Amino acid sequence: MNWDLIIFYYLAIVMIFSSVFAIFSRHPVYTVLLVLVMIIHQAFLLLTLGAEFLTVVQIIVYAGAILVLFLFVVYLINLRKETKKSVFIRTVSLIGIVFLLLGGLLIKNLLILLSLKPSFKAYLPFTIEEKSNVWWIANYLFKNYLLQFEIIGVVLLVAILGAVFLIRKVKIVEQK
Amino acid sequence: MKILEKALLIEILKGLALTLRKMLFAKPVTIQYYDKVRPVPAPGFRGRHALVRDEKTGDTLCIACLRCARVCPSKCIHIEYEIDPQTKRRKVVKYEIEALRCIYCGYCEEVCPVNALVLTEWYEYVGFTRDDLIFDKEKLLKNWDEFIVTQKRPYMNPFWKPRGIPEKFLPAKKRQFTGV
Amino acid sequence: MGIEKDTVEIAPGIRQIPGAPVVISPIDKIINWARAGSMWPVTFGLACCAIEMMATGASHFDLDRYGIIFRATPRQADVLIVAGTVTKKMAPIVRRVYDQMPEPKYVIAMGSCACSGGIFKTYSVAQGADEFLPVDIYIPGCPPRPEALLFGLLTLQQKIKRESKRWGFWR
Amino acid sequence: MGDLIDKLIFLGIAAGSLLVIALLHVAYLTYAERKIIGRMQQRLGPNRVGPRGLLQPIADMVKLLTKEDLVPYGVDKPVFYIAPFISLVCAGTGVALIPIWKKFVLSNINVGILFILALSSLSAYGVILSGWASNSRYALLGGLRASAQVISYEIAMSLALLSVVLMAGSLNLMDIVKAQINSPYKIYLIPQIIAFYVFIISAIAECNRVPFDLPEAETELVAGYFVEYSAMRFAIFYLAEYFGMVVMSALAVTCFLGGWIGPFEIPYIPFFWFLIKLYIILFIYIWVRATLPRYRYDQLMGLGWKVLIPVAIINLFLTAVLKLIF
Amino acid sequence: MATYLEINKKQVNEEKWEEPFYINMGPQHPSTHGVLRLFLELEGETIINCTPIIGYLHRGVEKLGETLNYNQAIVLSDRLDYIASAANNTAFALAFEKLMGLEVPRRAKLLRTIVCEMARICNHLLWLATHALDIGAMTVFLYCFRDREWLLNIYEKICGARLTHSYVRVGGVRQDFTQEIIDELYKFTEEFPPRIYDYEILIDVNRIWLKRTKGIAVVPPEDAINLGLTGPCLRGSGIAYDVRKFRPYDAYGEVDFVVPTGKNGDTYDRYRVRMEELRQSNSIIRQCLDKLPETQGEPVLAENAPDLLMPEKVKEPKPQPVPKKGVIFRGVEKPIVPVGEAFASIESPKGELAVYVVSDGSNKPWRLRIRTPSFVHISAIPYMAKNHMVADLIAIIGTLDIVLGDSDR
Amino acid sequence: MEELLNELKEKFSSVIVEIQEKDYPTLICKRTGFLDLIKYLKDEKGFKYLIDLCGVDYLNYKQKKFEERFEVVYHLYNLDTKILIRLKVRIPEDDCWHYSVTPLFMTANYFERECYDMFGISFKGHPDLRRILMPDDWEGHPLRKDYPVYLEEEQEWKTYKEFTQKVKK
Amino acid sequence: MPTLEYYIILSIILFLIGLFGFLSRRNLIVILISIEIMLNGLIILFAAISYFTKDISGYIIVFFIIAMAAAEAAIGLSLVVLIYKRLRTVYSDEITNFKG
Amino acid sequence: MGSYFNLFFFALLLLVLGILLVALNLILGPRREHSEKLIPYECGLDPSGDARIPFRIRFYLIAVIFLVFDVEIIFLYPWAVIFEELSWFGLIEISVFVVMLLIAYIYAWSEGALKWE
Repeated sequence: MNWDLIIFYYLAIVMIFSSVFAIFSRHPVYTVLLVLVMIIHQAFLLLTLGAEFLTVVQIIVYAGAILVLFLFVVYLINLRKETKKSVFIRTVSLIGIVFLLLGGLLIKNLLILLSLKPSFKAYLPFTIEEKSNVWWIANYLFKNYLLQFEIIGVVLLVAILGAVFLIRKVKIVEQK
Repeated sequence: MKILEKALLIEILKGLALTLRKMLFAKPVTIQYYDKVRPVPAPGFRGRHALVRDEKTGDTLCIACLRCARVCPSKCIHIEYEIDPQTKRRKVVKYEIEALRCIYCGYCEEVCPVNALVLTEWYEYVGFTRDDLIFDKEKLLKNWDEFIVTQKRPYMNPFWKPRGIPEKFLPAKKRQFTGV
Repeated sequence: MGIEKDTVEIAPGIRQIPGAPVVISPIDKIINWARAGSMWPVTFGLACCAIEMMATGASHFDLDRYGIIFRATPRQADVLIVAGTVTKKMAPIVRRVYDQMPEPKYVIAMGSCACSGGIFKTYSVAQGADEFLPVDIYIPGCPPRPEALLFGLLTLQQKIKRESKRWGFWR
Repeated sequence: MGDLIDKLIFLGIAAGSLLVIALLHVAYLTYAERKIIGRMQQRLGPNRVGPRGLLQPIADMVKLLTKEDLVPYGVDKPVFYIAPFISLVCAGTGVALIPIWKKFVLSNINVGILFILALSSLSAYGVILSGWASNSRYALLGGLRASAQVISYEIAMSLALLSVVLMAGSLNLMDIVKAQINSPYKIYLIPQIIAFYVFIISAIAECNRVPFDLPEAETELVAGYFVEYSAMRFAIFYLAEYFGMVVMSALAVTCFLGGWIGPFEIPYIPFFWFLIKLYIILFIYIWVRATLPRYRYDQLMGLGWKVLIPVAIINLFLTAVLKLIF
Repeated sequence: MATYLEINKKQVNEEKWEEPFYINMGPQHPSTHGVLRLFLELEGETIINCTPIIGYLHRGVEKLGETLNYNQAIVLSDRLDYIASAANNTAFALAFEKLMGLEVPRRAKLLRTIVCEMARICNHLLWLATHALDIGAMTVFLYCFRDREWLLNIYEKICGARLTHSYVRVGGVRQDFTQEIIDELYKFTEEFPPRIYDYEILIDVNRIWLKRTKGIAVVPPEDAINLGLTGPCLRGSGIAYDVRKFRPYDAYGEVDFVVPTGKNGDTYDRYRVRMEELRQSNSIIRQCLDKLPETQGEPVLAENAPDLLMPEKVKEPKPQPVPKKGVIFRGVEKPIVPVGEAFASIESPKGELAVYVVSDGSNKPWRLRIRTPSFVHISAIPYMAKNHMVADLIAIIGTLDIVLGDSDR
Repeated sequence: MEELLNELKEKFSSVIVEIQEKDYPTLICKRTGFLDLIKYLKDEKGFKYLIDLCGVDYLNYKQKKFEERFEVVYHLYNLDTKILIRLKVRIPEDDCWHYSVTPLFMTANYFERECYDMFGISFKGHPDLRRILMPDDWEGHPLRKDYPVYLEEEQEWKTYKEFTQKVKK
Repeated sequence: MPTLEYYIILSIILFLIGLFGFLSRRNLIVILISIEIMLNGLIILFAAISYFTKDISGYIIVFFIIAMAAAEAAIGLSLVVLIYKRLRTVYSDEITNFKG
Repeated sequence: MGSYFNLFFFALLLLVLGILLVALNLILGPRREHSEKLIPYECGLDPSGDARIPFRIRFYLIAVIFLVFDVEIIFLYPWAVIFEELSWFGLIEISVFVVMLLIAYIYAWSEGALKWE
């Protein structure tokens, strides 16, 4: 048992349990908080994968912005504990079956994937130690993935335009 | 120019300079009360009550005329007296001031014809219960003893003989009074 | 005459002895020193005395010297200075503020009106804050000088320093 | 294994001493604040608890330790409990990332500057959760205001730091300090004066200090998001606030004032210049607090969004262009 | 386009998306200057409706005044507007003097004017202090108190108390000034104007202060009159109504001063008016002090002023120039207070303070009515606070300069 | 001044009962038609500023006998001509109401509420006539002459009594 | 040392949890959160593959995923707020009439 | 990795410190609870209804704009790091990106999203 594995197990178990509880939690605030726990653990998982820049991005964007937004919405519409249960229980049985089928399918695929044991080849010299992780990401982002980068810019533009458009307060023209 | 002034925060910097100047060069005005300095209020400050102890008799000067009890707006002075059968003079039996009800207006010392009652300049007194601050005659005389030792010169309360009020308004004893 | 503060036993195991000399354990000494050194009153002015209370906090008398700073919420305060006339309409609110302070808490009645109703022996004025609050220190005066308030606070410090076992792991 | 334990012990000592030093700074920052503001207002400040009032922070701490801990009705208990800790950890962890000396930084990571930003964005949770959990309207409004304020000013702050990163070409705080040697007076303050201006304003806003202390504006919202907190939980919020001040000031020192590097070496006191610079920035915080009135909430948001962000973006491009030209 | 807008308008009206919510400010609240309670209906942070709830400091002064004699009733006036007690004392005394037909000696008038203006400075300093503290400038608060302390010390020398003076009496004042007090006042009047400049450095031009005060709670002149605003609040709206000029009392007829007015009627203008009044008061004190030597040696209490104990009736000698032998000199019992009513108003620092007293001939007022500026000003809060934000409400309470003791009586 | 009073006397002869010259000119008016008078004064004569509005209780008043127990006193001021006049309206005890002037003067709002609170005179046309200084469930009107200055134990306000008893427990 | 398989299984589990939440819950906000969980599963997958293949592209895809997630959350939550504004509910089964 | 471990160790230390302090407080602090004491604070009055009120949509709008800005700024950081290598090309590249951001910003401004009434 080495430390890496212990850390991995710890992170994985916390992630799984927090996300499961998040899904089943009846209180939206707790859902968001549990997802926060999950996302921070996932950020650390990314750290074990050598992606320190992504860790920080994950925390800043996911934890610091997206989930804050979720929290704001929950507060905004003042959601409470769900009291209505009947629909939930009825659908669980129905969805469970679908879910099991899907999961089985995926796991089967995974087993196939594993049985193939493809040989992963590194086609680029990539070590974290020589240059920082950020440097590498930046290098590729701005050289090889330039178009995609600009597209992301457009997507974000559209996102902000859309959000503002949807939410803006309807201006009542009372002068006339 | 105005934009530049705004961008450079001139007026805010002025304010900051003022506070810095005060910090570096102005002396603190704080009175380090209790352990360093215990300021003496101006003469005539209306503080703790006391009954003047007559040096000759060792008793109060009060003649139980009840003027103070009548003038008191908050009705905090209670006096009981009996008439001495020999001299036909009133004698104070019970003199009680409820200090917690007193509003320190100083009317009582002003109307007192014999300058027996005084609101001293003593302010350091508190009570743990209400009863601590109901002064009877003995306490009031003790207050006077405590107070008078702090005075270096003969004591004269400005309210015994208010300045500027025509003398003829005052009773005879007051007119002749010069202090204790 | 109102609620008396000098009860011997406030709650099981928690005793407060105001006047009598008692043996004070070292830990009590430390805690009492700390409590006396940082009494935080609630910002709660009722009438005239509130002005003098503010004056006491200002540069000339500087309550901060004794570690006294005003807190706006009763949750973080230790001392309630009842500064001014308490009317019958106001009394439940004063009491509520007192109730919402965490233990240990102290009450100072400042000024004649808060102590006994003062001149206002009328239909609408509560005759003293001790009708509904356990008052520790009465400061007479109408209003008291800032020095008198400081003296009262220092007396309260002395009182706190004589306490014992007003804390506990027994809950 | 023994090696590991040795390392752990060493780490424990290092981290522990850093924590103690930081805590002392935080505790005496409150004292210094009271003292300095006192002098600015022509009074003395604490001087009766201990010699010259030096034991004041300790007395406050011990008193808060022995106060009753209240959990009012209607609060959301789990959230109410964890919110102070979130605040404390998010505000305080930044201390470990600051290079105090060329040979002493507890955690020298490649994305240090971003990590501090990440922590400060997480600290919004402490505020917003405590505000919501407290079941008090003042707390809710205070929490919302605080979180909106924190996230707004974070953008201006990251943009200001971005131009520093642009100058230094690294996200590592150590490298940023070293890169400053080539600048005039070995600090970035002169080329990046606009960024510094933006950064200081946003740092004051991030720490919810005057003139941006809207969330806890006493005159409107009683005590803001910690209205209902008492005793130690309140003290933890208080600690977090001052920790935040220390971290932000340390970041300003690192990014703009050249960290530990000074005009000349001082033997045996390696942290001397760092601490001096830190104290100067902290003094500015206190100084501003003593002088300025408070903004109104909409004006505050307007300042953040409509003034600081455009200024920071312009400064960023100015820096980039100038750097390419020279 | 039109249809689109109409549809949206309808939806917004139907949905009431941002529901109003209710919040209490006070009585225990750091910024309500005492025990004012404001019940706010908010939409977001904008105030839709604001209901002041007062009476938390109602002490029954008017009722109590009916049980005390005229001289004792002056004590009550100290506790109304406890920041400027001297002005209140004067208002009471003026009304009672009018009722009794007393003529006050000139020296007493000058002294009264001096203490009234001192009270004005005290009051405005306290107002500035709390107003600034509410807006967040804590240093101004302490500087103001620093200077106020000086005045309070002078008061203490004058009459032996810091806040509740009971200095003005029916028919004059209680005590004459000593030379020491006059010297100190001279010193004060010299040193005070530069100190006003200090406060102005800190706040007057500060952009935050300007943003917080300009355009907040604008009251047009007509509305200001209709609302009954008086004092600096009315003058801020541009109406130069000042009782000191319109119905001069005491020595105000013989001193020179300007009544400052504002233009826009917003919080900033009211602030400027008060700052200007500080300077004017300073100069009034100066002028009165200069006039004091003229009246050196005069009594400060009217000849026929009633005694403190105030008997119901006084003996008045019959005009009998040569008493005949055997006839004992007999006086006529004459009530000390005639039956009737009197109304006197003064310009207290907060506004117009009017006292209306009805007498039944005894030594106690039958009805003592006190019209206080704070009471009226509180009634103006709902008007002024509408459509402002909560933070502005703080500025509005500050600018109105409310004292709850004054308002609730 | 004289002209004004004469004009008023002519114009409102049915409303004005008597004009007295005291420290200020005093018009004693009837209740009916009072609103017209005050409206005229405000709109036509420039008495825009209502300084004061208060009630007086004349129960057991020794000097004069009044039929009506209460009196409402108005002090009006003209800011241009600097004239102050006093209006008085007598109000009987068993028919204890008066017209509200709140629509004319915003400042009258609180004055009338106070008058209602203290004397029990209700004002017709007032938008929100509630108690203002005393709590809502207070009994009696304190400034009436038959109301005691100090409430003894048995007359104590019920809520306060319950409160103190609860606290003492 | 955990190998690639560990990460892949973890990512699939997370994805399935997200999927389950997406299908079973009726609260729109929780549905959106489920999508985030699914995206997180993907992030792990890409990061792990990138790490084990020593190929930077996976990281960059993760970067893009995060950006997309942000855009998605912004739009999605705005829609939720809009729906709540119009229909006063956030429960999917109660949303029957989308015409407002 | 070691640096990160140090960081987490420090964070853990802080957390332990916090928990320790609160635990100590729970041990040392007296407790006398009664119902009046635990009523939520509202200036000394009975709380008027539920405190968790729906609030302004502005807060949400600010959060949305912040989210998008945050993501874009995160994209700018890698650019700043390799700015020297990219030189003018990178500047142009990022200018296009930032211009899009500015369009959004200007749109939001003109729509009044940054206004607080």
